[in-house]
Amino acid sequence: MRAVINQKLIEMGERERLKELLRAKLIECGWRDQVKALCKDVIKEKGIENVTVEDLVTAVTPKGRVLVPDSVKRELLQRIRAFLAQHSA
Amino acid sequence: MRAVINQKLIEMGERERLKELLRAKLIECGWRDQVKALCKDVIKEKGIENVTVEDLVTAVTPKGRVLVPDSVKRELLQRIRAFLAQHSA
Amino acid sequence: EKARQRKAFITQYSAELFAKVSDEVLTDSIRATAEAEIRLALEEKAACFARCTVEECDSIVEETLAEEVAIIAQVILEERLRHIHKFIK
Repeated sequence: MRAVINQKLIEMGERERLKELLRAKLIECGWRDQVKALCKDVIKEKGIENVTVEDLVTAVTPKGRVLVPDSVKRELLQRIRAFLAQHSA
Repeated sequence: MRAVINQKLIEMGERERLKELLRAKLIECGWRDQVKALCKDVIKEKGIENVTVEDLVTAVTPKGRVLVPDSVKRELLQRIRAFLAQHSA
Repeated sequence: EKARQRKAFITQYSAELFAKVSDEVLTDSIRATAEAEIRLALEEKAACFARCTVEECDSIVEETLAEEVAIIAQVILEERLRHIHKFIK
């Protein structure tokens, strides 16, 4: 079922739209600014000469994950379910 | 005579007891689990969205009847005979 | 003669009664099992749908976060490096 859901979302362009929606929500809720601040902290702590993009991604991703508000995830999940319910015929 | 015995069967609760006995024996001998498995097979084969209760009943009933063990049938018949012998004098 | 008739009656009527009682119990049991199995299959399907949509949602979130964090890290790092170069010049 998971593969069918994935396929349907991709085929109808909904997966991309959901990612766009999520990006917008992440900006709106201040997530982006928080992640920027986390990146700056890491650079400050390690020194710019000792940090690569990869290092930053590795250091910041777990914290970034936690910072996504539950309400945003819930909204996304609701939209996925509504879309599938609408297109399940 | 038939009407009198029938009346006795109902009044004395024997008819209900006979049904209860059969139900209990069907569970005890694994018949119910076999019917469950048959239902699951049909649902799996056709897909839950394509099966109604009526479809299942129609598909499973002939097999279900065959699956009742002779020993269970014999026991029920013996009990009926004993009751009739006792009350048909 | 009377005893023979009585015996014949018991044999015939017990067979009829056996058929009736069996038929009622089997019909009811098969229908009840079919209804329960359909209900169970529908519940399982609903649970599977719920689980799969959550997994798909998590995967969309994870994918978007990875892309976003990578972009933010890249931008911040470049910004910082530009600052330093400007400062050195």
